[in-house]
Amino acid sequence: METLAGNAGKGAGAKVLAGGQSLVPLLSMRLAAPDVIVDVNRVPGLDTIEVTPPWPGAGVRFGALVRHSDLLAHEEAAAAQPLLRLALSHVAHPTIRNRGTTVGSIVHADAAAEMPMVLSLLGGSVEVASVRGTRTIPADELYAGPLESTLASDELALSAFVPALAPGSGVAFEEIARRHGDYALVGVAAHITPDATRLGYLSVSDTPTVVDVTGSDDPAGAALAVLEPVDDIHATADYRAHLVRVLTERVLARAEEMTHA
Amino acid sequence: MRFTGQNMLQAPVEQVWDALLDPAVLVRTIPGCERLEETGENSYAMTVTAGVAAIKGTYSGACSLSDLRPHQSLVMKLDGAGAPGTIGATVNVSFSAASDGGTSVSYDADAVVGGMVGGVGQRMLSSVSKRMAGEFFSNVERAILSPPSAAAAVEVESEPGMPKVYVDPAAVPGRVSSQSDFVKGIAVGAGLVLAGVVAGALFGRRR
Amino acid sequence: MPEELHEVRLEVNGATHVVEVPGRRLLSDALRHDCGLTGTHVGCEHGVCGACTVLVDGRPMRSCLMLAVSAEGSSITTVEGLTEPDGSLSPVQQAFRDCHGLQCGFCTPGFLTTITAGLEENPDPTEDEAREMIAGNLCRCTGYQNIVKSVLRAAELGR
Amino acid sequence: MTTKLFGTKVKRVEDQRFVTGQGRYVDDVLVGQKVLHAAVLRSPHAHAKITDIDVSDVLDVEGVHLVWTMDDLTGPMAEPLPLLIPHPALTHGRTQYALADGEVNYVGEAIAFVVAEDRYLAEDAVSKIRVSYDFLPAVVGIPAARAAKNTVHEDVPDNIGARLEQENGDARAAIAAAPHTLSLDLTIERSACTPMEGRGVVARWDPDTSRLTVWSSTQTSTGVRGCVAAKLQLDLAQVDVITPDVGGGFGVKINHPWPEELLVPLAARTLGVPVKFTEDRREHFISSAHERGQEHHVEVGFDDEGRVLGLDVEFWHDHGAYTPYGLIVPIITSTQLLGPYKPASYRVVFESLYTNTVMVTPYRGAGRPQGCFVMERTMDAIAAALGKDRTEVRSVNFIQPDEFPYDQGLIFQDGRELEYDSGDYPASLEKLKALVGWDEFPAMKAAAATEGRRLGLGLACYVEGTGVGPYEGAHVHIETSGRVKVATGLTTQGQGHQTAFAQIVADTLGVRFEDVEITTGDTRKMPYAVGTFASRAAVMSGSAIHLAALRAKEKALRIAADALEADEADLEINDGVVSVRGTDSSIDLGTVSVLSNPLRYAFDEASKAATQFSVGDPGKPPVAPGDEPGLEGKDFYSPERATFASGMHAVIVETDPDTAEVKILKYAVVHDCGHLINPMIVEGQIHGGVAQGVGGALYERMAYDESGQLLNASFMDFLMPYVTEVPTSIEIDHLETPSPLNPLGIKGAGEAGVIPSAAVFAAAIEDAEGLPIVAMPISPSELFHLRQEHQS
Repeated sequence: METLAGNAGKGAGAKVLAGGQSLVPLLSMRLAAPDVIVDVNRVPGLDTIEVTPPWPGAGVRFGALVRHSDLLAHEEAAAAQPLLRLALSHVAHPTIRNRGTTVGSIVHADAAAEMPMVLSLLGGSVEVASVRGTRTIPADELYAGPLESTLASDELALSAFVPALAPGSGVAFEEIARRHGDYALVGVAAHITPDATRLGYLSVSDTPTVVDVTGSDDPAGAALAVLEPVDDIHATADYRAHLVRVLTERVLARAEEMTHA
Repeated sequence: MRFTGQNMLQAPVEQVWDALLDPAVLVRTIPGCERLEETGENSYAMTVTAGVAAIKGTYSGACSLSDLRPHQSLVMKLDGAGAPGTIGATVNVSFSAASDGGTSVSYDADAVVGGMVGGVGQRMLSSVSKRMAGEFFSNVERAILSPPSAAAAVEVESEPGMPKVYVDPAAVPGRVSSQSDFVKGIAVGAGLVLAGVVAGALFGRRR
Repeated sequence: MPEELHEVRLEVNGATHVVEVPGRRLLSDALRHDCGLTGTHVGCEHGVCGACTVLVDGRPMRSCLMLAVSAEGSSITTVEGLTEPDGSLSPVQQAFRDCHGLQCGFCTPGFLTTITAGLEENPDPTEDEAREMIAGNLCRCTGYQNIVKSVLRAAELGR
Repeated sequence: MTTKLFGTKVKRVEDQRFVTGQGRYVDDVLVGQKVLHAAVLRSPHAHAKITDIDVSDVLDVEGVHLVWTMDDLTGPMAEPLPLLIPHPALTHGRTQYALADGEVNYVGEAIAFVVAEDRYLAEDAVSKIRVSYDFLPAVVGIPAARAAKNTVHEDVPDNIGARLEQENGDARAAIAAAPHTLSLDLTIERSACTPMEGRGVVARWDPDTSRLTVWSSTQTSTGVRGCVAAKLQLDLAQVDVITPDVGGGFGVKINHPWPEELLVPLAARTLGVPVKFTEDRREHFISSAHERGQEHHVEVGFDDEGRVLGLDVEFWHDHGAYTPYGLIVPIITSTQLLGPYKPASYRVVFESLYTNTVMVTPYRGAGRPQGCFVMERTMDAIAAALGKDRTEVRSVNFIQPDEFPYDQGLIFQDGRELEYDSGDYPASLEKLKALVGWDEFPAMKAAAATEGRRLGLGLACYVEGTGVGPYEGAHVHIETSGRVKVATGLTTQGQGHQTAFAQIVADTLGVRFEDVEITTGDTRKMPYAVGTFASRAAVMSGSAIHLAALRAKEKALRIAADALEADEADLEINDGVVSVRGTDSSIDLGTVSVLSNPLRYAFDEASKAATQFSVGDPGKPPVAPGDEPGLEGKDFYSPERATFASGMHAVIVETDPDTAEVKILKYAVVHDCGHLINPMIVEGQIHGGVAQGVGGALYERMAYDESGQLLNASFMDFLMPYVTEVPTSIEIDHLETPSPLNPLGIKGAGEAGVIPSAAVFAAAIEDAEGLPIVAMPISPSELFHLRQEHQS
């Protein structure tokens, strides 16, 4: 206790370890050098999945220690918000999903990751705690930049919440990666409700990006107007833009189908 | 790695120019800059803590401004080395007065990132660099528009004849732990209250 | 200053190993160098190759992406622990031998642990499910052809 | 002989230890004992002068035992590492130092060496070493090397390490006179072996016996032994090198000595404590060897049937910053490029160029994938130009079965004539066409097209010189227990030598397979050996083991004939028992072994039979002149020249019209490596080669930026295929054209699977897309842009 309290002042010198599937490799590569690591894996009460109110209901809340694989396998969660399962099945490989946590991924704020984009597209939120108490950060205020969330340096994410799929709505997810399980070159999700059509994108901007294309006759074009695909060693910006068009069409068609289901 | 960008500063070009040549301003505006030591005219040795999220490192290096064409353009040469890797950059900066009395600053950087971060951090590098450049110029703007008093850069008293040293009190105090003592301690299964006082983003996705 | 050491109790293959390790010690290193269980191999240290996969409370996880101190209280199974109590080969181990599912053997422990858990979950996989089961492990020697056969053969032996 | 094992799918004996976690790899050696761990400071810059190295911060780090820079090395250790394979054409060969001597020439070059209590502390110390550099411009990529605006080594003009030309006939005149001509420019990018286990070395100095024991994950323990002895100024007899289980090699581990292979033994001797170095993954990417990077220009002249009248190939080989392995790779490209064909005339010239990148040494296939790509792309281009079926054009250029031995009129990598020993290429092609459904494909393609799907079929043929010399040896010892201990010097990286070689011994000697125990790569048991490379293990050691077993058998029969008072000609050995044909008179080999060693002192019941009052003719010396005690056989196999295996691959791919992704629908292989010792193992080698080839054709590359930084130095960004990226099945058919050059009629099989990949995928994608593919590997992003260029 004393040591930890003493570490409070260290600010960026300390890191929280939950799943560790991103932090530990950074340590091994010596890219991260925190003075202190706080392993919260045995903190009680962070490993629950609640579908509230009783399913079929308003949404899914999952704790900071819920592993991707637990959420992926959760039938009620999948029924309440199908996009969770559609996206989670694309997160790395099963072995990584067994350890990695979904909340951890969400606040890791990697614009190439599936779950931050899903939270943004669905308009979810994250509940965080600090010595000052707890607060709720809506998804559209959560991402500040590449790998940067708006959590204060002394805040810990407790859980994340995503709304359930409303009646007459549909969702779909598609991504293209070089190898099965790799970071996507481009990923797109669609969320169609009776009164709005929104698209979420990953790997084509610095932060998870959501575009409202309600009534647009060129949804992909509208999206590309705000997206910033870049060249890297795996794909050019032009190819990524092309994939944005291809995948946007695909997810819109499938989400549309679901609305009729 | 090349990256270019443009920033609008709400200040006349003369002021922006002067700010960039003032070490007391530079030390406060270069993101993560903790210490700046004048090693010659418009050339400095500096200590910078840079990076995103956990991928942060303290780099010691040098910065020099050359090819000065007052109020028009200059070349900023940067190089540094730290635990995560090495960075060397040549940044061509050009200034032009904007219609609204502000200044448009555009830069064209050619950066070489070496070491581990160069080999495995590729996916984030360009967006991070862009972001830091943006941060730098908005800092410059802030420095010009609101000449800070409290957080003013301190020119450390130095012996006559010794190089001038500037420090940014606002910067993280003390040097960031060197690799050798990283993860001095580890707390297992900390309670929530304890966890609450712990800094930093959570990590939880994958590699 | 010397590194602070932590006493950690690791339950590995049913035996308890009490090790004194620094906080940054990876589980993979603790298993290999502190517990002497060198069957777990390290192929990349960034969680991509899967050679270091062990079972943590029955689930396959990358031991190179876990700190030893985080494994306190968990029950760990390594490749050494897959062999039957009488020393005979488990169905998965036997299947790899039968089907020539390995060559240099370096990635093999990670495949064996992953498949062992995979068949617990799905004892009768289709060929596609067999592929999905091993899709997170790299092998440079076999081209995976005989590893897929081994998964199906192991399922057969398990019945 | 009872049941013949040669040619059967015997399960591997080594698997028992591998599947139970009992394999012993180099990083497992001495675990549980006091060992110190080494880490290396590597250059973060591609090209720079080192102006200062400050290690003062390291000295006080707790747990650090030693830190060395070049200044700490003396004598032979302070000289450049050996240039292993000199060649007259290599006029400007350069090798690096164990630790950089004032200049670094690639990102990853070793600068300082630290030994500490554990690897974590050693890396801590490395991070505290401060190096000052004066930057020099980096030369990256073949175009930059050729332009020579900057040079890698100031004393190597134009970055040219070597220039070699070979010609058979007057190719340029033949092309000038040919009715049809074509010219092509073809490129293959850099890649690397990336075995799952990196390099590693452990050393222990025994002050009591003044002996050094070195464990290395090398492909040549005798090579490492020679280098360590020379550099540490020890007698060979003081150095033992043991190659334990190795987690894959694929070529990169044949180069030696790596700096750590010298520094670790030196540190162990200096400190008097065992020292271990285990390369991590990033280190493997930036400090172990790469290969493949070449650019080629082809001029070809041919007649109306597509017969090649003249072939003129010029190519540029990127050998990286140093040339420790000489010109082996480009020489192989320049000669093996010809494959199964017999152009009327051929000229080839290459330049081997320096760049500020990781050095190049052979990677499975060793220059053949590039050569095959060039020749097969040329064949496809000829077929396209004449509007002929691609198989017809190949057929008219094949060397015919009755033309062997066939002399290509060139000098091969081993300094000997490029003379093919045997083969049947027309038969292989017929098998391949049947296997892949060549004649049915056009209908299949048309049907798919009606659904908007794009299918393409490609094929590629290769010939591979395997089993190059100079020699390998074997020692066979029949114990008094009847068990047979066999040692051969080359090493094993997963090829199943303990199984395949035991099959040979069991058959040759007439013993039970379970009674044979094979040891490889241990200089204590077989100090004369070359190494495992060029698909040579089965041919070289397999033959040597066969010959050594024959000698042991000869002696066993002689002694048994004596003991059984029978004529040697009437004896046969089955399951380890020598018996007189058609009688029940017999003696087991264990007893024969006892009798082979006249004793004064008995040490157990069995040995009593060999003591002086039990055996021997009092009138003769107990050991006859020219004879030796003990039931052993030793022999060496040293062939006149290499034997030439061959094969042909075909693949059907589907390219996605929207995303430009490439899907593999069918992969077919026809393979001819002479007689098969163990078909299960050979097919495993083919599977692995094909998968590695898929990686090389569609996923893997070394992404260097213009400043010489390797941008994908991890398995995150170097895209080694998972099971999801390889063909779901690989159809294999064998042809067995025995080699006349060795007693078993075998040819090598280790590299074959990877050789035609770039060629066969380029051909299939070209067929699907209808646009020329001249550079590999190819990604969906690149195919997308090719489509756009082709449209405009």
